[in-house]
Amino acid sequence: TSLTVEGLTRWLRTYATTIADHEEHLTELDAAIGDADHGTNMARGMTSVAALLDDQTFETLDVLAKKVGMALVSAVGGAAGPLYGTFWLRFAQPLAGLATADADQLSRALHAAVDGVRQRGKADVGDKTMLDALVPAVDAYDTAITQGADLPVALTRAAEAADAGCAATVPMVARKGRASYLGERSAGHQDPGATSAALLLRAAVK
Amino acid sequence: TSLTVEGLTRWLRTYATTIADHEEHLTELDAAIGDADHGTNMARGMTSVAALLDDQTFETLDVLAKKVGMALVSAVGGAAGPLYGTFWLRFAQPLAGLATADADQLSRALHAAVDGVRQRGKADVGDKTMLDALVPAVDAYDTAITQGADLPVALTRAAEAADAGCAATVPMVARKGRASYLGERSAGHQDPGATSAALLLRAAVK
Amino acid sequence: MKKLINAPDAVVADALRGFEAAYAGRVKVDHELATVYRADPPLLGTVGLVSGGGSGHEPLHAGYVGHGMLSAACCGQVFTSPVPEQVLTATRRVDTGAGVLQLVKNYTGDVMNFEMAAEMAAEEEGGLEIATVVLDDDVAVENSTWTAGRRGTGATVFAEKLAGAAAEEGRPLADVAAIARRVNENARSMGMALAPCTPPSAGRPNFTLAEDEMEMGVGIHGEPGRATAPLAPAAEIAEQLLAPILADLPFSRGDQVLTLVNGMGSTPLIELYLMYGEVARILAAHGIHVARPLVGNFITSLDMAGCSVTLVRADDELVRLWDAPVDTPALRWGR
Amino acid sequence: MKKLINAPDAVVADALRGFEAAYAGRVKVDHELATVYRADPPLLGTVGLVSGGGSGHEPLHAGYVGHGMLSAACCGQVFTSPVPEQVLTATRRVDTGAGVLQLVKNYTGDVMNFEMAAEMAAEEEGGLEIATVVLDDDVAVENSTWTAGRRGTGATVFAEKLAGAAAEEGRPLADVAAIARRVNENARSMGMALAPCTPPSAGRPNFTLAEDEMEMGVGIHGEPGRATAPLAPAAEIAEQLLAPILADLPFSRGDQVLTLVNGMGSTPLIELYLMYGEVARILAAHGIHVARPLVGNFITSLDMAGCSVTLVRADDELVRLWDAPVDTPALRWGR
Ligand SMILES: Nc1ncnc2c1ncn2[C@@H]1O[C@H](COP(=O)(O)OP(=O)(O)O)[C@@H](O)[C@H]1O
Ligand SMILES: Nc1ncnc2c1ncn2[C@@H]1O[C@H](COP(=O)(O)OP(=O)(O)O)[C@@H](O)[C@H]1O
Ligand SMILES: [Mg+2]
Ligand SMILES: [Mg+2]
Ligand SMILES: [Mg+2]
Ligand SMILES: [Mg+2]
Repeated sequence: TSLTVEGLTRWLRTYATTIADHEEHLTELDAAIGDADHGTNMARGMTSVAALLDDQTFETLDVLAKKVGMALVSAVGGAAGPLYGTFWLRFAQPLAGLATADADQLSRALHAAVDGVRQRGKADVGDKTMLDALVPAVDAYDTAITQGADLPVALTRAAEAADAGCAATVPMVARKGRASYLGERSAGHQDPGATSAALLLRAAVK
Repeated sequence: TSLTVEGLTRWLRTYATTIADHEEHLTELDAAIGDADHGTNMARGMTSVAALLDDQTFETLDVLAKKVGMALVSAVGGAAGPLYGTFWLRFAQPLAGLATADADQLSRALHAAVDGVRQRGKADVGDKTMLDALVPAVDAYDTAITQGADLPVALTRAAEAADAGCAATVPMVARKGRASYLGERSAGHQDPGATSAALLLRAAVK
Repeated sequence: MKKLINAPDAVVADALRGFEAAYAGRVKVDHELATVYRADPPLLGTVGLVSGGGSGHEPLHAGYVGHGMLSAACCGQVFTSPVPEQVLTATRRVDTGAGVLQLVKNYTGDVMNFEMAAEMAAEEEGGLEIATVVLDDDVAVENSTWTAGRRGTGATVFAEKLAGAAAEEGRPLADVAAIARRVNENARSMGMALAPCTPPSAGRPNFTLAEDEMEMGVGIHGEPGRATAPLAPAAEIAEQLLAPILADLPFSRGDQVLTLVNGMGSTPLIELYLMYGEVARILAAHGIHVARPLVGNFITSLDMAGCSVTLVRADDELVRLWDAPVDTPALRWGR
Repeated sequence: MKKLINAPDAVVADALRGFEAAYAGRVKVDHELATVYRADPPLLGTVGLVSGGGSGHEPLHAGYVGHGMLSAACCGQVFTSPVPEQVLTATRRVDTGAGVLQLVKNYTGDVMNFEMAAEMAAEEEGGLEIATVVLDDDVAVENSTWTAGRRGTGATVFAEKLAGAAAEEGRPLADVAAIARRVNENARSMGMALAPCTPPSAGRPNFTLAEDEMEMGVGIHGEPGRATAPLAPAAEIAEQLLAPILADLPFSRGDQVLTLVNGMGSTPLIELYLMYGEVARILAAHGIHVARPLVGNFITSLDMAGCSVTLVRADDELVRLWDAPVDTPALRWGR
């Protein structure tokens, strides 16, 4: 089992649908501790990605991922644009020229992607950001692979860990992003970016 | 029975108290078909008149009435200021040099006052203004005097007529003042200026 | 009621203190008579321009005191016209021998108080020369000799600017008054509200609107308008505001206009930009040429949300007077 | 939600169309990239000034494009920073060989998008020279290297004006950037809200406040502030805004400052005048001299009600740059 161009396309299409379904919810989460645009931002971005998938066909994973990253960078803006854009731009790098990726190759891509987010945003686990979903997800993926799980199972573990990481943002006091302006008042709310990140992993196993 | 300087002073003090009590009510009436300031305007004016009565003593009716008119002109503003100001300035004219006024002299003063309001505002009965209270009041006063009533009784008739005239403004469509901007929508509301005018007559018999 | 104020009856006095501090060196404030004057002494032989009215319409009128516009602005209480004493004193002070033009918005209170001031001035020995122009541009109100007539709204800003420019040029009183009259005759306005305002002394809004309603044909005193209408997109609102304006003068293909899209006080600028886009589109479709646009909060109604549109059919002279230098707190260019 | 708009997702595009029409001849709009440019071609050898950010803060930034201020403003969606492509294109277009200063408000999204644009520009052959100054003047947010740091608010207006004046003088990039940096280092701001704003895409306010409450320490994105406090008189609110500002820099007796009392979007001007009076009183009591006051809506948060105060400690050079001619839709003097 491996990730094909078709598989990645399906993942992205599923995510676009998921985001459309959750647009209001994400905006509501952002209203509580941010500026009420995360849903709109992500919807605008994934609409642009879906248009890309409709318009073009791709031979390799890296070309597809790079285009997705570029589409997000140019369509989203805000914090989510550069972060999710960087995610896919970096995801592409270890997959240069590949039409399919096995579990290890996908691990490298995910690591590159998440490291990219970390560098771009200068944040880390515990800051109440999307990294609180992404980092545990990649760790859980790696653990599952090391334990011999196949790709779908590893991705399922990743999605579960992302969900848990997302839930763990609730009590956190934000140190990065807009929510940090609220100080202690940011506690008690789930981070919108962690939520959209958890949905991204969920979309991979749908 | 006649109107003395002391009697006019008492009338004005009573009216000042009445206006203070009705400030909110007058503003509410003005909110419905005007700009929500008639109560404040009248209260500001009568506070200034009350201060005048505290500060000075007066020998004759005309000097007192003239000062009252001037105080209202300089303190009230809006439509009510020039109108009530003119009322007292003109009220003074037939009473020149008099320390007391008998029923006929008071009739002349009231006529002069109401004619002054009519001229200043270029309005007449039926336009949904204070004239709808003032004009019937003066007419009722005259009728009572002609029928041999004494001054207190004539003033009571005037106050009753003013109340009726004020109530009659409710169905009217305003042709003058701010309420006229509402056209047909001004119907169904009692005119604030007719209300303060009816209170003025009521204060005379309290 | 939520406002940045200390007490309802101190609003005007407190605001004038802040206004004086904010524009020190450019205006002077007579606090006793709540009147704002230009800081520079009036130029001998130029016509003085006095306006005024109730407060709550900021920047009108105090924000238009300065070079090329008003000589003095008499501030009344919120939504209450100033008293004759204010107007009389201001008129005397700005007269340099060339006479004084009084610009009055057509509200019964304003008209009567300015009238009394003019009567008092006329009674004085060697009485100064006064001309009065009453502005009544609001097409939401039907005009007739039987009523108080139309309200003065957006035309006021143009009359103050253009008459001010003419006065600054040293033109005689009759000319300056004629300019103001020409502005008024060629100006038409219409306003609407998304939400009412709250006068400080009343403490609550004068009327209520449902979430899906707007008020058409409102004035600038928080009064209800001519009709409550269903809330509509901006493009549609622009049509509803322009239709009665265009029909009334009437404005015709080939006309050149000064155009104001004015915020009522609590309308964000982004919405006014957007509304101007819709207005410009409709005017272009009618072949009407906007010579000079003005977009922003210029004659407001406290915290009312909504906008008004004013068109002034302008010949080249009026456009030239519009372009003349002006240096006031609220309008400033050319110096 | 009641707004003068056509559709929530068309607000920015529609407003830019209106903006272009309202300021035709003075600005040009690239509608595809939602970017506003000066209409006059950049003067060879002068530093270009590019700013931008989410929309909803009008007149910031587009209203500050023009002589003596910005060369270009990149408009994002409401409350959403622009994307790198917008910034990159604007940066390229305004460069005359003297380099480009990017002025960025300190929000994670703005910083990252401008950063990516600068990286892309650097990768180009014969890459142009770019300097970036990030503005972070909001004392409501505690500063630390562990957090996103302070928000950029009122200082932005001053940085754009003063760096713009320096650029107009033909000074080199390093100098122009140094001016902006000096402004930021000497600027402190604090904001408060009486009522929240409603982002068009959300359709409802981000937080709620009771009739007797206000929100202290708010930013300009409709986010809740640092604390909800009991509603207070203006004099008291001014104290609450100034205390943390004065203590932070700190400002001291004898300091000369530029002062902004800024409306959040739906605050009537009369309240801002009044607030300025309170601010001036407190500063006078502290022996701080207001060299230049600015009162009005200059950096807003859609239809939020409330105000913010910004102080910039200014040496004579900064005051001189403030006085330099400026000709933009929102700030204009000296020409
Ligand atoms: N420095 C950062 N590193 C990682 N993620 C971040 C950072 N700053 C913000 N985020 C994420 O971005 C989300 C907000 O995205 P969005 O609302 O689209 O942008 P903005 O905050 O500019 O309005 C936050 O919920 C958070 O998860
Ligand atoms: N032309 C007029 N003639 C007589 N009374 C008038 C006229 N216009 C207005 N009024 C009276 O004045 C009242 C309003 O007074 P007030 O609210 O104090 O002034 P304003 O209308 O200027 O706000 C109206 O209710 C009406 O009775
Ligand atoms: Mg957001
Ligand atoms: Mg009234
Ligand atoms: Mg009034
Ligand atoms: Mg945002």
